[in-house]
Amino acid sequence: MVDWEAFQPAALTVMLGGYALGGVVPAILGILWRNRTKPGGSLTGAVKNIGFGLALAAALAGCLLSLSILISGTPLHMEFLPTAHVGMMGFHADTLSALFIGAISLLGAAAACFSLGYAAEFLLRRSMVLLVVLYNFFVLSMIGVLIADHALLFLFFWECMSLTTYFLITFEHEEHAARRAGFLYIVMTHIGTAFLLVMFLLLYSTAGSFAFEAFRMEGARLPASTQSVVFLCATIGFGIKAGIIPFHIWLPEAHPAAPSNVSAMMSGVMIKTGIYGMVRVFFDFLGPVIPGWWGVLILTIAVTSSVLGVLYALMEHDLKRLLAFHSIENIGIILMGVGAALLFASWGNRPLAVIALIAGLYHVLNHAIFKGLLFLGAGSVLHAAHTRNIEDLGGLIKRMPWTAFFFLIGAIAISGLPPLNGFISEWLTFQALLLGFHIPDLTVKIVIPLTVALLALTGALAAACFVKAFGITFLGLPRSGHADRAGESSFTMLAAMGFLALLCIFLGIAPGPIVSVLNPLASSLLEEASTGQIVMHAGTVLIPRSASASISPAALTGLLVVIAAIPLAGISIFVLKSRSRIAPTWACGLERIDPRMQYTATGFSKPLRIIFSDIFRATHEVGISEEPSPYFRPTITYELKTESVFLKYLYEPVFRSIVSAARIIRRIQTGRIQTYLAYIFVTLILLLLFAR
Amino acid sequence: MATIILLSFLFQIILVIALAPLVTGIIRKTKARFQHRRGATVLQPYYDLVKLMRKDVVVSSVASWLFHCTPFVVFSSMVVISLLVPTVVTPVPLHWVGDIIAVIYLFALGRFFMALVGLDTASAFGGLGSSREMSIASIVEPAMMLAIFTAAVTAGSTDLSVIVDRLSTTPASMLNPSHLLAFAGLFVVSLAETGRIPVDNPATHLELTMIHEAMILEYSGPYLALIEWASQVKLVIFLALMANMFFPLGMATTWSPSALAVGAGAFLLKVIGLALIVALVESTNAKLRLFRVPELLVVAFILSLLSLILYFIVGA
Amino acid sequence: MSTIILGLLLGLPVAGTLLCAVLHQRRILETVTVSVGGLTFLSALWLVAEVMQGTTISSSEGWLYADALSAYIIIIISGSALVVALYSTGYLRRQIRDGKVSDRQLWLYYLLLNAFLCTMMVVLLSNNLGFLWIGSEATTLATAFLVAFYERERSIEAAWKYVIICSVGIGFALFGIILTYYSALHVVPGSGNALNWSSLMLVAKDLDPAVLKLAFIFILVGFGTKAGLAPLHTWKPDAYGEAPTPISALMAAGLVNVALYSLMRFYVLVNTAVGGTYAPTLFMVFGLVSMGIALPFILLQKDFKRMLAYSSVEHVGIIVFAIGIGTPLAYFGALLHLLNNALAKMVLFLTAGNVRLAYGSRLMRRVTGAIKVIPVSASFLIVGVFALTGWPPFGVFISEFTIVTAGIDRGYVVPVIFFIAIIAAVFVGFIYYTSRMVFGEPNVPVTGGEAEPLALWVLGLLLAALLLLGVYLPPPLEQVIENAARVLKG
Amino acid sequence: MIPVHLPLVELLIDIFAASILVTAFLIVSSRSLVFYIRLFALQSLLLGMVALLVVIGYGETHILIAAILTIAIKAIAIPVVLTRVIERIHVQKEIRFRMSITASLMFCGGIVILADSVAQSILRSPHAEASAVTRVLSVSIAMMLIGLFIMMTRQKALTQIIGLLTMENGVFLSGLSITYGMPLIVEVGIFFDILVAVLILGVFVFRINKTFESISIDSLRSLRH
Repeated sequence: MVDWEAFQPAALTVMLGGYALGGVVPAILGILWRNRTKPGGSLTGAVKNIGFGLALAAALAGCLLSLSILISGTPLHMEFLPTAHVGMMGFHADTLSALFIGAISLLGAAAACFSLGYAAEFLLRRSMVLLVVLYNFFVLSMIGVLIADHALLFLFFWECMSLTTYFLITFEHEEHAARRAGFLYIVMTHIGTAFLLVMFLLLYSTAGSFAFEAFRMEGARLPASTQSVVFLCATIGFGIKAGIIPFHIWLPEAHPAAPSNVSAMMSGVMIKTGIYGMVRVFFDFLGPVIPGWWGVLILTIAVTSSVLGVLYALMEHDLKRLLAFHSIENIGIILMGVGAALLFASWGNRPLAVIALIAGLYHVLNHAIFKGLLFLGAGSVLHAAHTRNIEDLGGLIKRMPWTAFFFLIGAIAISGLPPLNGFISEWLTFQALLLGFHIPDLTVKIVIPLTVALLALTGALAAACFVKAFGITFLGLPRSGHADRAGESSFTMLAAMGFLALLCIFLGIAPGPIVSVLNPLASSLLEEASTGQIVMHAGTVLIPRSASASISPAALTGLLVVIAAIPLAGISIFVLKSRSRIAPTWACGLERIDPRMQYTATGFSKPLRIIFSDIFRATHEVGISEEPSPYFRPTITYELKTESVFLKYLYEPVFRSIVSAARIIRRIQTGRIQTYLAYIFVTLILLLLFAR
Repeated sequence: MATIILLSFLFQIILVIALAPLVTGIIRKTKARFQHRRGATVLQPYYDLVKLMRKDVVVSSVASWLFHCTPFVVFSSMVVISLLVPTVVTPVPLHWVGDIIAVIYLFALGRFFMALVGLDTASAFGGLGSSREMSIASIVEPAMMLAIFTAAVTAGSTDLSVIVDRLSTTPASMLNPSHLLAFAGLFVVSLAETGRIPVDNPATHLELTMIHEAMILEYSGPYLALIEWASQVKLVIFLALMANMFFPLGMATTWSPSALAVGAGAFLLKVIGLALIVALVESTNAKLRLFRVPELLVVAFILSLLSLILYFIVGA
Repeated sequence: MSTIILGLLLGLPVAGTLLCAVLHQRRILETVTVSVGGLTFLSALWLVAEVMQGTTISSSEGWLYADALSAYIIIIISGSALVVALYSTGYLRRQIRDGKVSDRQLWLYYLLLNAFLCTMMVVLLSNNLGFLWIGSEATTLATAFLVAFYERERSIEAAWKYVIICSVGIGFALFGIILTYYSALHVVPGSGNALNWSSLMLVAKDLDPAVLKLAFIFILVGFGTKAGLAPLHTWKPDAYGEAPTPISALMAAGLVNVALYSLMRFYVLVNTAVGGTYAPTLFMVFGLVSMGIALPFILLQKDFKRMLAYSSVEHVGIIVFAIGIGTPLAYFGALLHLLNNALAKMVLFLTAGNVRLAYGSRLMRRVTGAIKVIPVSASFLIVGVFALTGWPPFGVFISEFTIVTAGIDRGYVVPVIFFIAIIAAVFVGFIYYTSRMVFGEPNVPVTGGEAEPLALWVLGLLLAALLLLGVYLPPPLEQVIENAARVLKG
Repeated sequence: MIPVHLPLVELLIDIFAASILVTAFLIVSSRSLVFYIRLFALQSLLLGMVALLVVIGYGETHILIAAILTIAIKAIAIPVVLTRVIERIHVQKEIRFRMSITASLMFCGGIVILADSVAQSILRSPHAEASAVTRVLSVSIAMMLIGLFIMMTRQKALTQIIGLLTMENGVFLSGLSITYGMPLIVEVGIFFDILVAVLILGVFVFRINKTFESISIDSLRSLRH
């Protein structure tokens, strides 16, 4: 028997220490040897290796910590007293925290390893010290958010996380897009924090303490109206961070702007801290007795986010923006699980809620891994081809075969196709929703089938989008010189992606360990005594409640491979051996196929753009140059714009009205001293009249 | 037990795979008859496959390894699906491996690779096909899921064998209006999924209209054979799904030879019957413009939704 | 002993002023000012050590008086003065080099800087309300020429408004003091002591509530004008915007706290005498109004220093609101915020000074890409903005959190929500303009360079202090604030 | 201590106080800057007289110095300084009014009523003495507000100084009326402050005149928002 009591604090210390050192040591180096750590300086490489090396070590420790908590089920608890006036604070890592720590650490390990190679790009251009310091403190604050057991501590880490990411987003601040993204991000996240602060204060007003323990005890006893306000505040506050629609506007701007290793962490795990917060507040603090409309609201948000997220992704040709929109989509899918769990719990059907919650949490882990993988892949592409615009890419599968392979794994996983991990969590979500149809309520009966249908739509659209993303980026002929000259990434980068790809496969084929860990976790969150809502039997996921709906991804994979092998063997032995020949692609009778004859990403997404034209409101402009003669036109430009409904009809009007209100109020500062004196006069008179 | 499983395994594979070209042949023959042609023999698809198997494989110089592995992925996923769908016997021995959702997603897996290959060879037609295929698949999916949802909800499980079982024990519910509506929804969906008129024309190679064919334009020889065969299998699977999920009459519940014989007979009858209906629809309808297809699928979606609402009201 | 400390605190600035009055050499002026700042700060530390146990000290005749509250604020003031003195040396040298400042102006600057500190000390150390008033008015007079320092149209305009408005306000405050005196005359033994804190507080419960209520209205308007509570704040953006940057910093970090100190004193007195929610309600209303009125000016602003001035209005609002909440925790938060705000304001004003020297413009739209030109100052600027607007890991976050907690404790849910909303919105304005200034590429050729290392080190230390306050409150400091909060409790 | 006839003193105080108020009203009603200064000098003189009467009538000898200071500084020194300023800058009249004189006078009437109500509420205090000098309190509050009112409605820098000084006179009068003045040293300090303030403002008037070529503070409007 392992001594968890001794091991866990040690692992925690190593993890936190690793990140902290990874932040502090480069900072000290940077201050001591300012010149040698400048871009191009002799120490920059060392700074990079120290910083990301420590991050890697810390991430590995984090994996161990997470595993130990998840397996043993014993939470890690630590307390300390920072100052008298705020009282005792503590760290508390229960299985829920451990799950998220696990996601961070797995992806963190990969991202750190990836960065060792990837960050070399910045050696000559950018302050490596800054990157490393920010990166490590970013991850550290994420961990802090997950283990904080006190509202002040939580907000502290929460805001540190926002702060570090802000500087990471604006890391390449010469780009206007990065500055804009940073601004949008920091403003949105700050508004979110304001809601969170209100939420904690409301909880505090009843619990009388900011310790999460007190929230846990008293949260369920709040008056119903307060509970609902807390719920709404949490939904908005955490939702902004998670990137739910309509609070998503920052996300597609911010994630692409950051360096790719950071985008991977942001998209893969940072937005999950929003999910963590929601689960923590909804189930741990407020739950499990909750009003029915919560679940409906969350499901509505979930469906909107997932469908619109993927639709917007389809219109994107910037690889990283595209991935960012998919994050919105996947947050939607996660929230489908969470929302369904809320809905079922409100009807008192906790075992069912457990299934839904497991589905959501499983997808958290999955999304962290495949989205991380995809962002790292996008980073590799960017690194090699110096562009994120897929219209300029193509043919990379031959130039960077391993990257292409790993990206393909990620693409299959995110599209929810068997036998990879995305499929399992979507399958569980479907199961939970199907079972929930038996709840005798009209709203539920309408909401659930629609959710199911739209989840199916989401999955299909995601597949379409990744056919586009992978196909246009990696297949065919290179569409630009950059793409043509691209080369394979360095070993550390490939290793990182390979690790994540393996995880995608592992989590897809062997869901057993995860489910067996998630089931007690979800049961305890919902205060459901029994576990075993999802049973693992010989590699098969079984849901006993649903007349034994089951799936065995391992067997499925086995069958797929074996059955594919039969014709493969047959064809390669009997047919192909001598009679295969290479020929150019048919080019409609032209001499040679040209990259420009290929389908473009814009063209690829056109059918969907037309089908969903009400959502996209696309406008295009065709520019035909009249030079040198109207009969011979060397260049034709085609520019396509899709309109962001939320920006146009929600944010811009709000922004405009705030500005015009501010303009009106600003008139009080007239510049005329007589007016100012009149203010004093009037204030005095008013006080004398009313405040005597 | 192991032998039974192995036997049933082979039985199912052989039944579906071997039958698939025949069903396609029957549909072609029927369509020819409708067009007052004599048409090729119903066995023509078999001849085609054999012929293709013997041909050279011509590979584009642009193509990557994906080009080589896709036919196997597609074929293999179709065959695996055929193992999960009850055809003659219920429960299927491998029903625990995957349910109806797995089936739908396995279809998607095959389609995903196929669409990728469309882009692999840098051909303009490939991209066109992939784009259309994925677009239409996207809007098919919700309707299909809803139609299946009705069946699954009735049975309380997504396990195909369970669905079939439940329905065979209460045959009256087969004529339930919600059930019939769901069937209608699934029928429309099946036409779209299997690339039949009015959504796609399996016989055309005109770039304005083709969808499925455009993706596989660069394929030849045994690869093409595998892909063609896979799509024939896909058609049979859909017919089987429609037949057995909604009208599981005559299905064998044991592995006794007599039951199997009855089951196989019933299955053949149902599949061929449905194939004839498909042929009828194909012959009496024109292919829709691409952007009219969503309207058709919205109809399917509404049908499925109606069936659910009816299920809720009538409470089958 | 106590006379020595108090004497030092008052005498050092006086000596500094006198020395500056007679000496004209730049180096000597600098040395005198810096050493006066440093020595005053040391004496302030000594004072704090003396009143650590919650005791009070007063000079033998009873004219001078200090308790934990005044000691705490003296620390802030003298610290700010030291920082500003250190910063001013480099700042003015550059201004002289650029030909913006003449030798005579330099002399005037240091003279008035010392006088300014001196007047603030008078306010903080006097036991007598009358002297408190005299000191307050004198702060206005001492800074009048500093605001008008550059003798441009704008600065003269600002100075005129500053002096007139503050004098009017302080006039009303005098009437308030007279009313207080009036209410005390018959209660306090010995009419000579009737203006002394030490005696007033002893008999506070016997003072006539009706008169004190009226007195408080005048006091609030009077010192509220000095502190810059909306709508009495109108002079603030002008004065802060036009004064030389170090002076703006000292006004924002020092003068404001001096005015707040006077307000707090009377608040305690009135609260004890009147009781109930009279003074607290007024404070909360003024606090929220100040925060609210400052907001649109921060959202739409052209001049960074004016923006900081409005931020000062906002933060005065925060502090006054916190005091109005009226629980020990709120007092603690308010006092902690006093310190945090002072630190953050100094960082920002002084970095704004660096930016202005480098770009030669006060308009924010002229400044872009500062991080390329003056990397250290620009980093300080953006980090300072985060610190000021209440982001962890900086101290302002902790104090604001404490304040809202205290508000919720008292059940002021709606005001607290307003409070949070305004703070969040203020940040939007700040980060919008700051990020434009700091990031990107400079769009005009930038002539000036980075500030001298001394100034940067000082700024770095200030930021480090803010950071420290955000993660850890040193026990001695906590003790001092606790004691000061106890004074506020009455 | 010479024996005095208290009712006579009180009568005189009443008369002087009323005259002080009248001077304030006259300032409101007039246009000439020179006249303002003269009125202010008169007002300060009257104030000094009131202070002297307090000394005589109530034996508050410490006021004596304040009274002398009032007369010396406010009635003589400051008017002299301000007159010099006017001579130097050649400005004679307030031209544009923000409020017509009639309306201003009516408004000031309202101010007096308000001031009286405030004063009454102060004098309701249990230990208030009903002497004549406390009755003056309402005059003093009215003076403060009228002073501010003048500053609010006039546009010459010099007039603003006059308004400010009127306010200060009001405050001083209030001190006299209810507390027989502040302790001497405080009083001296206050005088010093006011003197310095006027000097500084005088310097600013010069500078404004030099920079803007006018002492109309309406030109001081570049700092907005």
